[in-house]
Amino acid sequence: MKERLREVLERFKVNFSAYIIDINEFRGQTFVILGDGSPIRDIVGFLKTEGFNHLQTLTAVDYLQKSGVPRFEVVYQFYSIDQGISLRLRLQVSEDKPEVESIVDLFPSANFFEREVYDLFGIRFMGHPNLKRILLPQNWEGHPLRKDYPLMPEDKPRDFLELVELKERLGGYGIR
Amino acid sequence: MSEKSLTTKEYIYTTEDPFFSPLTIQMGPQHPSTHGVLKLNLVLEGEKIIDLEPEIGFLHRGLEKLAESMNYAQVLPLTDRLDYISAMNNNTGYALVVERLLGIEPPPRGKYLRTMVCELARIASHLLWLATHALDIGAMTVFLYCFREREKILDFFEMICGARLTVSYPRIGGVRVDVEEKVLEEIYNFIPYMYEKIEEYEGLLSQNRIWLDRTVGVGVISAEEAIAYGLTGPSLRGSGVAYDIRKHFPYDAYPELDFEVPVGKNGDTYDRYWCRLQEMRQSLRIIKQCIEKMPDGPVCAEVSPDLDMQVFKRAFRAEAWGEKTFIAFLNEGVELVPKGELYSAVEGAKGELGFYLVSDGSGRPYRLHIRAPSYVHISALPKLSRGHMVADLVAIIGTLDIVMGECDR
Amino acid sequence: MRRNPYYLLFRDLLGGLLITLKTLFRKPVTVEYPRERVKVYPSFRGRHALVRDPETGDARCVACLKCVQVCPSRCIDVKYEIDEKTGARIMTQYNIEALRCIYCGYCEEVCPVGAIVLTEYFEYSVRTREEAFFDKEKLLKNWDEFIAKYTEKVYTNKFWNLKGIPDVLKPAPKRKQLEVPVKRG
Amino acid sequence: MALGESLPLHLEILIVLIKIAIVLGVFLFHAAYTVYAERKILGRMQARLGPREVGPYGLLQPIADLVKLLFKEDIVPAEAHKTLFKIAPLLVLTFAIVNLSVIPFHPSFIIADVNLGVLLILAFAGLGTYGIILAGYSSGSKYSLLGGLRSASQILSYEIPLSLSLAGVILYAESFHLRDIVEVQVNSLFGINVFPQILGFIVFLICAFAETNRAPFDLPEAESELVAGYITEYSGFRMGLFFLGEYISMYVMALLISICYFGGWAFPWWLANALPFLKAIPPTLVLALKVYFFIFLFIWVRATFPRYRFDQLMSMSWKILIPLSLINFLIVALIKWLGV
Repeated sequence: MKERLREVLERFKVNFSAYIIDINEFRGQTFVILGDGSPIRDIVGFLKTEGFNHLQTLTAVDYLQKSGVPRFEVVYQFYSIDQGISLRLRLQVSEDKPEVESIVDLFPSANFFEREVYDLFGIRFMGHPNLKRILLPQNWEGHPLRKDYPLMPEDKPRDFLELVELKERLGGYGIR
Repeated sequence: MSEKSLTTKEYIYTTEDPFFSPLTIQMGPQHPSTHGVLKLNLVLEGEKIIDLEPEIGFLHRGLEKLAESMNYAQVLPLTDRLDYISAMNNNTGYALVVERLLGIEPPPRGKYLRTMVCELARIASHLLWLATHALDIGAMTVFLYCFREREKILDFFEMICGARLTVSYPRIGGVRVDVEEKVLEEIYNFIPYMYEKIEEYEGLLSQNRIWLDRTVGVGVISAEEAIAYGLTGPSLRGSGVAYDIRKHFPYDAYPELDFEVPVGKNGDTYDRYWCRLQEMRQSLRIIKQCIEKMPDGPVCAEVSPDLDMQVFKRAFRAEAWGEKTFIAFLNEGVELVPKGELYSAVEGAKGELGFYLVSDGSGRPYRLHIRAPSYVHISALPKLSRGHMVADLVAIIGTLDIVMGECDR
Repeated sequence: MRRNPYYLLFRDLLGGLLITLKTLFRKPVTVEYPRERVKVYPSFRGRHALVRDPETGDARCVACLKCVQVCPSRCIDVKYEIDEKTGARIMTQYNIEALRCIYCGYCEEVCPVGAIVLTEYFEYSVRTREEAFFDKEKLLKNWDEFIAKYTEKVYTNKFWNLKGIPDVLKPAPKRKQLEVPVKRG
Repeated sequence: MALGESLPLHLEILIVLIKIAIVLGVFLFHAAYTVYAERKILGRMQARLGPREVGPYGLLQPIADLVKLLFKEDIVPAEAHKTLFKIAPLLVLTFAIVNLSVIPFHPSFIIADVNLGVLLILAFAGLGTYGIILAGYSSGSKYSLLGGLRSASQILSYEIPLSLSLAGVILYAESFHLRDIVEVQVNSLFGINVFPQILGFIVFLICAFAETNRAPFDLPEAESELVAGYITEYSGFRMGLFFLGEYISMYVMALLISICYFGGWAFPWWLANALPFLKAIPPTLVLALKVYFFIFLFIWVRATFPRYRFDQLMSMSWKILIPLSLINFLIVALIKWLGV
């Protein structure tokens, strides 16, 4: 299993050496960090031909304020059901141009994942057939999973005691 | 048919018939058989589905964002609310990802208990699936029979941890409290009873010609396509792919237990039904082995983090963004817990339930992404149901076994 | 299936009919709720209560604020004063918004002295939101109401005495058996 | 009929009115309590209790239901075609009730003693569909519309095997009158029609389920697919009328099965000869017991089976039931030709 993964990574390095920033391991999980602007569609296509047939998940992380790296990272977790090896791609995406190539045509299961990332992070997936908000209403403003999204709403949330007070005050005017 | 789901207005149907116009129906979010608040925009020709577009998010509670402001132990009750039908699996999945991050190994008794309750939850979930699936197809008696048995399992949960649905029983590094021998004995006695009841459901459905007519050849998906569309769990195994996290990424006590992964052939609704029923039997087998092999000892690792574990407050940068805006950003340099990121999955009742966790060392998840099987399964719904009838759509929604709490998170 | 000769004999359908007919003569499993009660198992996580100490007659809370800290839904609010003589904390307010509570039981698990508890009392529907807002007096009253129907001599809770959990993980007072004698009168 | 000939017209009308009142009263009562029985039996078959709260054993439940239905708000959707929307439930109920007029409940108790009884029932059953189609069309809801369409095609397909299977019975009795059908069959070689015409009986039974929109053919109101089909938009008493219509047509079908295939109020000659005391049982009671059994069967089947799909139902009708009923007709013709 390990050998097979090493083989794939060797070939990976040969083909896409220009884009690879780091290949590392944490708790036995191998990941590849790819630089901003990598041809992710080609890379995923390559992985697919290598037998990674199951896209376990696709998501993004916002590394706001982390020094020296682009702000976003789109994460692809692949698994090969036949060979039993998994590989994670971490594609860096800059804040100025949050655009990534879509992989829906290679992995149809990425459809909703990409929409979710678009919805919650504002990263656009170029070539996605139906890129619109999925979990939030279409008219929502902002992208909540970004770290600079306001944690407090414009109106201060009222806790219960304040609500009771308000109700009593309004009750004095005959408003229920 | 292109991958793009067409909305009503964009829809142009090319047909010879000049009088033809498609019928559009918005099915849900309060339709009796959309299993929660799923909404489907259907484009029909008569009763035949030409296209459909799922609309989700009605139950979105921002769990992933919420988790970022809690410590690792506090997030666990949130995961109850994912797939609330089998909350044990979610809790275990979350506990596992944190354990793997922190490098904790639960003691054997904790592992076995967790495996046992997970399998009980799987049976409970499959019972609810069978109940609603059968009700969708019109067999209303199975619905109540399944609830009869599910009630017993929920009773066990109540005995074990004091709650029936949102259990929060596993904890990081084991389980929260030990189970009395008396309760284990009761669960052990429940196993033959449950075998008998599964026979009863099969007697009502498996051979029934109406059930066969309604399920065989409906919602067929080949093995390759099923993998490509991200189906996991019994929905994938119905297509003949023996992909089971319990075998591929063994966790807890599963490597020490003997069980099979039932696999279907045709990838239709009937095979998925058959797989789930067999899986219930396998689950019973696992529970039996768990109770028989249950070791003694503590149920929780000594290095398990406390519920009120220490956390570092994240820095706030208020001035630049106005008074009301808080920014939580990465803590560089502090390390209460290991830094890193990992993906770990468990075999939830619905499929692969994955947690992608990024730790910045502060004691709170920097990012917690939940790979919910229902979410992916719904994205495969248009593919599965095009060309079928409305009645089949109901069967297909049932066979995918979706829970909106998990899908919308 | 269709080639099976039994297909013409409707054996599949008759088998199904037989199962439902058998059930017709079995005992139904319904529990007629207001008249019959389901058994509530010990340590069920139900209505909140502050344990009234049988000696002092007051709550046992020492205002350590651990419950406030762990509550995932942040529904607990505790206010305290410092006793000028001894320097000890004295709890003055203890508020729980029961409508926000998710009944995870973390508060009773983390409480070092067993002051807060989720009782086995589950029937407490209310008509107004105010009634579901439990302050200290109400929480103590909840305890009295619960204990009035409690039949055992001492009350103890699974989450006070965590069986099978290593002692390292427990706060010091909880390492020995924690229980409250039930006083009737 | 012996009654009418010697009586003046107004008396005759009075007698007919009294008969109608009796039949209506009995059947409305039965329909109400069939709902109760259905809920109770379904409940027990599903390991639960069924209604229990109103009255002893929940016996007053139908009355409570009636009161509830009467006092509920009568909603007419803004999108609905108002007139048709209001007429539709009446149509369903009327054409269900009219069927009862030609059914003999006793050798000498029949409201309208017409010779073409069976034909009339078939005609009215077809007309009753209009109520459902109109309800689906006029509700202004797409679910209702689909329900109405399903009903239309369903009834269309099932009228034919229903009539064809009845044709065998009619041919055997050489009469369209239900009384003649009973009298001929109990004195025939087999005693009851179900033995020579087992195929016809099965076809008729299946069609009866389909005609009355009962499970497993309750597609027009399939609640998991079409919410409630054509009754989605109805509330209060209008919805109650639909249910009343459904239950009365269930009774009509049960009556037809018992009369056409099981000898109605009489026992087959071999049974009556073997057990002479059976003759002492009042004929109406005998008929009632047979009818109750079939009503129980309706409920029993509903508790057990899943629902067919719309197109499967149609193909079953055209590909299986119609050929079977034709074969049945041929068998009857053969028997007739042989003269047994």
